Amino acid sequence: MQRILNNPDNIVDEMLEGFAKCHGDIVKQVITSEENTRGVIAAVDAPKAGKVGVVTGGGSGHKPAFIGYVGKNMCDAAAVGEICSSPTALAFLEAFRAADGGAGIACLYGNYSGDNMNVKMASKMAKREGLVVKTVIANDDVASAPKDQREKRRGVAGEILMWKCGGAKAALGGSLDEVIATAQKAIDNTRSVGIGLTPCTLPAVGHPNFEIKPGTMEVGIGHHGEPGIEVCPLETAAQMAKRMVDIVVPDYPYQAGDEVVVLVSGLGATPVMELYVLYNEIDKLLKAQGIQTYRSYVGNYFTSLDMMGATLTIMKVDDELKELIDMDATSVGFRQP
Amino acid sequence: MQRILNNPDNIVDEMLEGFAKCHGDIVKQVITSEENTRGVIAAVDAPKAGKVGVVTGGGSGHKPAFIGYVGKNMCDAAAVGEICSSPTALAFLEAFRAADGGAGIACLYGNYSGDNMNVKMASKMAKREGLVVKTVIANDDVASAPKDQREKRRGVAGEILMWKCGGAKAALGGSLDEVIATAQKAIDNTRSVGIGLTPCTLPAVGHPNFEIKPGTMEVGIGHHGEPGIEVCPLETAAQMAKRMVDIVVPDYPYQAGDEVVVLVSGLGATPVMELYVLYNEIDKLLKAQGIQTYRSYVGNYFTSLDMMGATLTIMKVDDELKELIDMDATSVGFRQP
Amino acid sequence: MAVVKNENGRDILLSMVKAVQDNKQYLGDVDGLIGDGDHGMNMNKGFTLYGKQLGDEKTTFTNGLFELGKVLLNKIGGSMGPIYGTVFMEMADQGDEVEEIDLQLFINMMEAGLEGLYDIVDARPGDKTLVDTLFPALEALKAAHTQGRDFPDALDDMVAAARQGKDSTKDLVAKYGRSARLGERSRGVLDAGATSCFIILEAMAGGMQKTME
Amino acid sequence: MAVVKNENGRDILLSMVKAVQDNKQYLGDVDGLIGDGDHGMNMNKGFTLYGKQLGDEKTTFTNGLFELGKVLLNKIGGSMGPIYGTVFMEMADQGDEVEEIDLQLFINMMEAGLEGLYDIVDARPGDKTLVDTLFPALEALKAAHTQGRDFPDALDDMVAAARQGKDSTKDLVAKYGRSARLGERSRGVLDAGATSCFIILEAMAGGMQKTME
Ligand SMILES: Nc1ncnc2c1ncn2[C@@H]1O[C@H](COP(=O)(O)OP(=O)(O)O)[C@@H](O)[C@H]1O
Ligand SMILES: Nc1ncnc2c1ncn2[C@@H]1O[C@H](COP(=O)(O)OP(=O)(O)O)[C@@H](O)[C@H]1O
Ligand SMILES: [Mg+2]
Ligand SMILES: [Mg+2]
Ligand SMILES: [Mg+2]
Ligand SMILES: [Mg+2]
Repeated sequence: MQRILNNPDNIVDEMLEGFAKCHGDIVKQVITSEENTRGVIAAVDAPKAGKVGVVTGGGSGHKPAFIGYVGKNMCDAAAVGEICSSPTALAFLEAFRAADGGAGIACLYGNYSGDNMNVKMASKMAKREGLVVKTVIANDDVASAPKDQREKRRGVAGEILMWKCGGAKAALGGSLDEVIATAQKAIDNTRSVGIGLTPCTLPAVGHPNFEIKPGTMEVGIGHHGEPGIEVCPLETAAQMAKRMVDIVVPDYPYQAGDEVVVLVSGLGATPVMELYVLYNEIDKLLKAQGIQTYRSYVGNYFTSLDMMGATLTIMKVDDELKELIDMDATSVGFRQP
Repeated sequence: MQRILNNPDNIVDEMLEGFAKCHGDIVKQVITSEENTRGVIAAVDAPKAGKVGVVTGGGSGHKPAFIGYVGKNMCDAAAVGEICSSPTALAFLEAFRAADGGAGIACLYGNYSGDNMNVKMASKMAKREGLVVKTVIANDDVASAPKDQREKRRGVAGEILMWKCGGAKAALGGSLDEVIATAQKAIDNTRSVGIGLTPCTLPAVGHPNFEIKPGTMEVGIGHHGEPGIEVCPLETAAQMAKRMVDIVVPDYPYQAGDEVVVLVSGLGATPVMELYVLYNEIDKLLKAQGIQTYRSYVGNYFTSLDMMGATLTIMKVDDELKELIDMDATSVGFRQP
Repeated sequence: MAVVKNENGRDILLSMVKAVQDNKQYLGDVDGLIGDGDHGMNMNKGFTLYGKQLGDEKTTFTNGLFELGKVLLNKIGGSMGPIYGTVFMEMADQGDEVEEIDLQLFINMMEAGLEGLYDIVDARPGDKTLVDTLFPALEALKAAHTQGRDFPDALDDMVAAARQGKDSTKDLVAKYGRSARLGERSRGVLDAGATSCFIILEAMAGGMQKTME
Repeated sequence: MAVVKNENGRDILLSMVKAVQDNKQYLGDVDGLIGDGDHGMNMNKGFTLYGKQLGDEKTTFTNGLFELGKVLLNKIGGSMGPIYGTVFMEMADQGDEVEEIDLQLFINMMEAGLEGLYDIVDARPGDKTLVDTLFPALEALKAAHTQGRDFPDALDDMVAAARQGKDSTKDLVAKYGRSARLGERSRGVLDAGATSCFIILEAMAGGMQKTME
């Protein structure tokens, strides 16, 4: 394993230390209990009195997610888990506290059983402290369950658009219910799919714990290597784009005349130039269907350590979502304009 | 080779098409001759009348370099070469034209023989057209030649700081000579070194064309896999940081009390969380020497396709460089604040 | 009728800690087959942290369970923190401050643990999770009680049922957790959580029996 | 005294194109040993583009050289575009618009090519670059002229010297280009540019000799 590490068991803590040092203009590390010495990452000016606090959290290894989306007009705080493992309930609770400006907390996170349990327990504890927490659970990954079981689907890169819209809504002074409704609309309007080209290796494990045979690709792979819908021979960028569009577009379904935001994210180790090649093909296919791209993002937005591959995320936008997606934002992973 | 491609020979053109489509708010693709159908990437509002045009260029495969540093208060245009190969003289010439606002062109590029020749020929042709071109050649890579042969050293991630400072100076209305002097000062104040952990694979070749044995690392590796100063057993992040600091700091030398900008860039496939672990160690070492970090940047700023590893770049700043480095900027690869 | 003196908790808890530590590699391997291979690491980290926290101190069994649960909940993320954290803390709540734990109280504790678990997970018997170990273990305790068996024998019955339950997961298809995504491909392998749950119950029972000797 | 009719350029240029195409793989392999392996690809791309541009048209030798140089300069980046682009365009400039090229003029052309190259690169004989092929080739032509040899024979001398020059790079240490970084490790292998330069000169000479038959 050719990696940059000290003790693999400390990688998350060391990463956080470096992250907080480097980005002190955007975030701060808030440590409020002896039991969670890692603390949480909060926006430098959080909590903001009177503003709904937007919170997220999840396992590490998805840089810039999750802490990279804390900042101005994005999330106010994020709980940090071990690599590919949900943060503790305590960490979520501390993130709620760090983000609480008295107007309630919108916890916007992804649909993984560990996160569900820990957010549930954190919410219970928060209630005892008088905090009001409501949640939106991202489930944009089309490949992870059939459409009639959408509630089982995982959250993937679509979460970024949910944070962007929810964060902007909160920044504009939206009430807790409004922020929740907007974030829910954002994720309801969003579909994603991923293609994996290589497995990833957890530092503490030292070897890939699943396999993608060279010459094949895994369509519908999850961010932790969860098996996809199909393993097939490696295809050209144009063919991959077609597969992704054919999975994502009919599921919503996005139709001619719809305006959409398109996000193509690398899974970590795929050279960014290839993401643009893929995006170029996706764009052609969407244009051919009369779907109009309102904005697009290409880059390593939601990764899986050193996995190769990419995800496609599409969100349909209406006037409200357009205003929110257009708003400026300053987080480590997402800066606009 | 598990990669996202159509025809490997077209990858640069397809990437550019996707890049230009995605980032139409920041850049445009300017095609002015039949002989260079790829054109150049220019800032969306280039050329700006009365402003010195800042131009760069280089081979592809280093995303976000070079085109990712074109934008507001950064470069005005970039010439685009094949993967790991200098752009043509014509491409540089067209970049000069695209950036020319009548106040001269500052061509800020890296010290590679192909780039040197093509810029030289482009400058000759430009002169015939009445364009005034002056150059600064980045040579921040300490490992590529001894100190008494600094003129032979390659340019690596330090180029980003040169573009940042040169671009800001031009944006502030600096004359051509002022922009050149500032960019020269920026790169003269800058030193870099890289450590490679895995080789990279050129899409058209299909297999790595050099080797880094698992369990070893190459200290001083170049951005195209140019051999470094030493191959040694793989070390911990703390040890790597020490090696890098011990190469970079004494070369300038940076001293107690100096204020510096620190840039840690991944080489492409190293998970970003590991870059923060490395940065954390570097920061400790600099602090221990009394060197003060004025600003720091961590991320995939200057890559080599799917190579694993990282580079460390340090630039000493004075009041002028501080003002310039602080200025806001909007390019695909570098956005501030 | 034999009882567990609550004040003798230390040895019971330490035998649980040791069992998890001893099986770190094994649990990781089991999880590696259809999960992500970190179950041994997760469990070991939590139980070892608790062991360190306990140090040389004495503890009642219920207090120890509560503290162990809190460590898991506060220090171990993922699914295991809330799952085992809830089970242990709910068990502790039932037996809080008592001097002696008899079979009936232990049944109540186990029942509370399972109920607490049902509160946060949707998994039920047959879904290839630790519920497949925990549920039959509780049923066996109840049956032993009805049959009037002594506490140590009831614990033997519990361990046997837990083992059977754990082994039964081999032929099941996972419905929750990471392996659920494998569908039919998850059949033929033990569930990691069911395996660790058996190991913990076996160690707990052994520890309890020892204090009753 | 034999001369090359400038109007017969097409066959000479096509034989140069073909030689590069035929050696694409070989040049790539040579470059792969101490460079980045793309020399065959780079050269093939440029020469093939020129071949396509020429199509079925006739061309004078000097015009063809100029166009070939322009294609290299405008379409091939890296080092090869400016290096061979300069050499060919400078050669063409010397012989511009003439009807016949005799040995003296050809020497002037080659000299101009080398001078142009010296203008943009610092490499000189012994630095393990294409200069090690080009320089002795020119020297051989001059010597043949002094000795009063006929043009076709002088070309034979040139090719022999170019081959020797190319082979001499094997024992040299690279000072410029990518392989320079290898230092002593670059010894023992041919230089890619020196090799392609030999292949091109050989094809050019052969083509010229054919038109003189
Ligand atoms: N939603 C769930 N409901 C019940 N049990 C679960 C659930 N998710 C996971 N488990 C249990 O957790 C075990 C895996 O634990 P572990 O490997 O530590 O966590 P992770 O799955 O997060 O890597 C599974 O074998 C299963 O018994
Ligand atoms: N600075 C230089 N001066 C002279 N010749 C050079 C120089 N750089 C490269 N060359 C020549 O170019 C050849 C390599 O060409 P090629 O592989 O096409 O380009 P690159 O080195 O950019 O990959 C070398 O073998 C050498 O002969
Ligand atoms: Mg896990
Ligand atoms: Mg090359
Ligand atoms: Mg697991
Ligand atoms: Mg080469």
